[in-house]
Amino acid sequence: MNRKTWIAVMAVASMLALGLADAATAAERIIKIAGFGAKSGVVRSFGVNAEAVLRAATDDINNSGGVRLGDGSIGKFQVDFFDTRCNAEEGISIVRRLASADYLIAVGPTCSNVAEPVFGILQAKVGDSSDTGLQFPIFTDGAIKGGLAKISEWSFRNVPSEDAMYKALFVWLAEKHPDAKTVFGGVEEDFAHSRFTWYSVMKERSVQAKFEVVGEAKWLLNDTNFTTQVREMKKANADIVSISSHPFTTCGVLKEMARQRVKPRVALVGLTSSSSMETLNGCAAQAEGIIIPTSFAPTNAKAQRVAELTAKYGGSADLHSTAAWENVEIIRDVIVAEKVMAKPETVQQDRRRMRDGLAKLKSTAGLMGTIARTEDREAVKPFVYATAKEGAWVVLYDPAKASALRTTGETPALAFLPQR
Amino acid sequence: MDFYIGLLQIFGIHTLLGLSAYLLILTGQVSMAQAGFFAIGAYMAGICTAMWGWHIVPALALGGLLSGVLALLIGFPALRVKGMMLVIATLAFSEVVRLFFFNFNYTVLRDGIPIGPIGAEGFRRIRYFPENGWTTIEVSLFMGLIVLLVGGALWWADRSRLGAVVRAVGEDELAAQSVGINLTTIKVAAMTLGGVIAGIGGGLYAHMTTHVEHLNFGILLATFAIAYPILGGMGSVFGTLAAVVFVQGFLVEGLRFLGDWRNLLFGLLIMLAMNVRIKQLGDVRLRNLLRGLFGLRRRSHAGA
Amino acid sequence: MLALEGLTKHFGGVQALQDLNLKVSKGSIMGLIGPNGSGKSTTVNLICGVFGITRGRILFDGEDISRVPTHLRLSQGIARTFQNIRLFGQLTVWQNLWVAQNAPEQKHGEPFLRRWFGGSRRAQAQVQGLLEFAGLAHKAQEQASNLSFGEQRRLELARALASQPKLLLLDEPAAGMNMEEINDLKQRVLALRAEGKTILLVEHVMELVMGVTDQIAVLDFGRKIAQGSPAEVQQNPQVREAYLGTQAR
Amino acid sequence: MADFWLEVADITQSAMDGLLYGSTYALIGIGFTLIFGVMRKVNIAFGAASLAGTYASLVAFQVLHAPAIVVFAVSVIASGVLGYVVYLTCFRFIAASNELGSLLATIGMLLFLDEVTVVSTQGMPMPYPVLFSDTMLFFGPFSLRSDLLLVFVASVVCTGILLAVIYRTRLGLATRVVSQQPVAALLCGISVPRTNATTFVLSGFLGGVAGSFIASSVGLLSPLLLIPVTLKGLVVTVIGGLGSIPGAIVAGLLVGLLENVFLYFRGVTERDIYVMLLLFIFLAVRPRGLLGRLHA
Repeated sequence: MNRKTWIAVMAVASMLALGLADAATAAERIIKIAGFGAKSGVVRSFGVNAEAVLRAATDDINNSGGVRLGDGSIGKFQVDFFDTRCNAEEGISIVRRLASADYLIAVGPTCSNVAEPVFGILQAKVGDSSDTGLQFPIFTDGAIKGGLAKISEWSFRNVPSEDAMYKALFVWLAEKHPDAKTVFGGVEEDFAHSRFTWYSVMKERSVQAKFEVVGEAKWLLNDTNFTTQVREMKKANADIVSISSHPFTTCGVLKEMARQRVKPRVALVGLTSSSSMETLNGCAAQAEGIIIPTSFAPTNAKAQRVAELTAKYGGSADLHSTAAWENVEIIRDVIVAEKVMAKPETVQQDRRRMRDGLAKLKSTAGLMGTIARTEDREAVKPFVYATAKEGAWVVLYDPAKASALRTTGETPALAFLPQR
Repeated sequence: MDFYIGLLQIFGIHTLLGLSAYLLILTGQVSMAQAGFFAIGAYMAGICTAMWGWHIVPALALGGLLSGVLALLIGFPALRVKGMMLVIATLAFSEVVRLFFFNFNYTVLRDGIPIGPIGAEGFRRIRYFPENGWTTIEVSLFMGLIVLLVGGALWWADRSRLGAVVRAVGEDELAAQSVGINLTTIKVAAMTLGGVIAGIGGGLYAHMTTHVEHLNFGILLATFAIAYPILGGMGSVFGTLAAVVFVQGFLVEGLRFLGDWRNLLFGLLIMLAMNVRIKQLGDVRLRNLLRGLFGLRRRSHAGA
Repeated sequence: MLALEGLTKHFGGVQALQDLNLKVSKGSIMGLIGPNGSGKSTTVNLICGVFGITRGRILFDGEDISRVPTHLRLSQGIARTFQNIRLFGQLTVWQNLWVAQNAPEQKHGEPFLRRWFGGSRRAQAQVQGLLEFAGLAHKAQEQASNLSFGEQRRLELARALASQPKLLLLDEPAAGMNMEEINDLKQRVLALRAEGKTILLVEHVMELVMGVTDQIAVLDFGRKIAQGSPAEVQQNPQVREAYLGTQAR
Repeated sequence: MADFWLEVADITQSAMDGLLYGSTYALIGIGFTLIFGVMRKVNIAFGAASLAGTYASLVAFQVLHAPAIVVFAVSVIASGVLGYVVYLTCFRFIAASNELGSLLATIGMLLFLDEVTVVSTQGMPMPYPVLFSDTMLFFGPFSLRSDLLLVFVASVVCTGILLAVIYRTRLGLATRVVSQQPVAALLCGISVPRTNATTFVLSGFLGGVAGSFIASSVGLLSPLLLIPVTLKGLVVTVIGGLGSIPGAIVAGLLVGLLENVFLYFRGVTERDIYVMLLLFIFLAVRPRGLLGRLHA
């Protein structure tokens, strides 16, 4: 071993030692974050995806140096994920458990029917000492039913505003197809989210865009026979068919439409939640051409990286799951801004700081661009219109970019969510 | 700590649900109607406190009463059938109730916010407990008191002549009739009382979760209601209580550390429990234990 | 005491009982015999109201009870035992007797709460008496299903007596008993008659029937083919052919 | 007047659609009723085992790209095996008198099988081979789904085979003996457990047929199918009369028809209320079902 290599070895060794010493002295602290969502039953994929994104995001931050805490030391995220089974009582138990332990904040849940009671047991108004609700911040990534964060000042959501999305979509459709006059709606009637989205969002927004709603067909979450509904749809012969239902019945209806040769003349619009793997898995052929606004598409380098990392963690990146990535980044920023300490004795104080910090935000960075935050703790996220094309979701149009991509086949659309 | 105390609330509510089914199974009726009664109690009590501003106690009472009246009304036609037919008939009833609330809209404005059941979107802000400054411990104690009252009353009645009559009906209807027991009275009374208990449980449920929607009261809930007493053996109310703790405490919360395996084990362990005949899960053993603890001896017979 | 008038029962196409007329006078023991499937048990079940009757009337103490529900017939003073013992196996011996105290005076003689939740001194004394009658006093707290076969028979008889009936329907009480037990049963039945009970005894075991009954009616294929004193019935050629004859073959 | 006839045509079409769709209910109902007929017990896990068997056949479809007929056959065999598993786990070692025990065990099994399919597919809807690529048959103004016609034919054929097995073979004789006189059967040297197991396998085969036909007529396999399949199966069994195979077919078609008629007149939100109310009233008025026998 000559002198040069010896020096090199020494240098590397001392650097390593220094590094170790540094890590030891900086008293790295753990920031405990909890994820919760459904990992069983028909909605299992939501929880699996959310957990994958959550772990990918926190590992990514931890690997790039962690978070600087209020006293200058470095904090590393630790994520624990809890399965709610999409059950209200389990959701409540989990949040009580998190609040009694030293978790800083929770990200979740995936199911709106868990979000409702979980937000309900939080303190409604901050600082209201007569209200014995839990004082624990929850930052939702998945549950999308309209207006949930209103329930408590401790509840925040980073889910797309369906209202803004469908408003823009129907206006865009009206501009694009001036000859299109009529809309026919299909709604999964017994599910809170899909029902809300048709009656309070799609229907109203299509009327505002000067369409005439010529009829609506209704079905239930686990219906399998749609002959009668689709016949109504056929009779109405509308230019646009707008379906507000989840993948299983969406596929069932689309298949029945194919059987009865029903094809809307101008466009077929779907529910945000259907822009996922499940629809492609179930009925790629029949879903061909369906247009769905979505708040996630790997249209830029970062979004692509998130999609890849998520796949590595065993999940699929879609509009529901990728919100968790943004949530983690927002949480990191708030920790820094609010000087959160992440010490065992400051838990309650830290939670309050997190809440106040989140409440203060007027906008945040998101994977698809800047996300505006509203007074009632909701988000208005940028979005694109996606369409199903040959077994994959492709971006049809990006309203944020003035240079609109063409609607027809020649679009250089980015394929995402490749069919497994 | 809060978590464990909160878990007691879940135990309490499910115990009431299980006891309402226990009572019916004692008379030999397996009823899936408990989910329906539970739903009626939940919505009614929620309407009372959140919309009409009532105190929790009369709200629960009205919820229980309404469920009881309905149980009485469906008791007569339902009792024409037995066994599997009764299971399906009562399941049909539960579904009708669920679908009724699915179509049920009734809201009032409170602080400018519409509040009340809105069909499929459910009924939120049933926040009587937090709004009135009840802490988790107080809520748990309140629920515990109700469970103690109901469970205690059932336990006591179980050991009286009434209990023997009820069990006689459950064991052999023909023989019971032949010794002059009026089957209809006993069964309808059990159905009614079961309805009241499930209704009270439902009212507590609504106030614990703060939000109810029709999907909460489906077949799965009805199944759980009958699963507790069956799993606990039919020896006494303690069996049902033990089964609730086993399911909600062990299978649901206790096995959480197993991740995905928890869900797989859930059904599997219930099936296994039936096979290895822990027929009286805690029942005989627990009863003996409690006897030992409190120095109670086997009662020779009433009064003697 | 009991009168059956033209009692008829059809099960679908099968005529289980055809136009049966029978009178059982107060304080007597009427035997009802016949080959298997001749309609004996059907008769008992019709009197108890387990089945609805197709035609005819049942008079009890001169009142038509044909439409009275089963559990109320008991209040009228009828009680029964079953061919294949039907005790409440999960209940104790004591409880088996306790639940059967449903005669009108027992029902209305006590306040509601005491009746259902307590147990009056009188009721308890009665149960105790029955236990002694059945020779089961030492087993009062035993589960009924743990009793021996003979004990179960005795308990069932005691249970039937718990509601202080005037008419007792015994459906093959000696089935499966040995001679000793049959003799014991004979004594009990005679003792009951001495107390003034009326008894309708359905039985295969001739030693018992011939030994205790005042009158015997013979059924064959749902029809009454003979009635008379034990001696008369024994001599009746029709009976010999239909019943004893088949048995002898 | 023209409107009136259009309306009539519409109702007729709806009713026909429902009737035809009811044949899937009938198929699943036959399986439930068969087990009840022999063991006098209800196997709540029947629908779940059938669907799980059908899920197993996805392997043949997705991995081996086998033709539909092979996929269906795999489904039938897998469901038969699962039928046996359910028998072993929920009936074999639980005392015959402990009816509630078996009931609860089958519920546990249902939850377990459901969760297994969920975990293995992440709960996603899976495509299933479609028969005749969704051909419709047209009769004047009316149209019929040919695949559902096939389901109907299948349910009739299955019934035929079943009745032949029950009334023409030794196995069937044993089955009937066991269902009517288990103790006597034992004395005659018929193995009750073996006969019961055979019944479960047989009903499992039937479940496999039902599962694959249902999945194929929906075009998808999803855990969401479990509740409709189980619920409709039970309802149909009860309306048809517990243990009556022809009753299950009639009841299946009837329920399908009524569903669509109620849907047509009262909308989807009230549809099931009327179906359930009707069921409740029907049970109260005629507890033995359409074609059921009265048994003590």
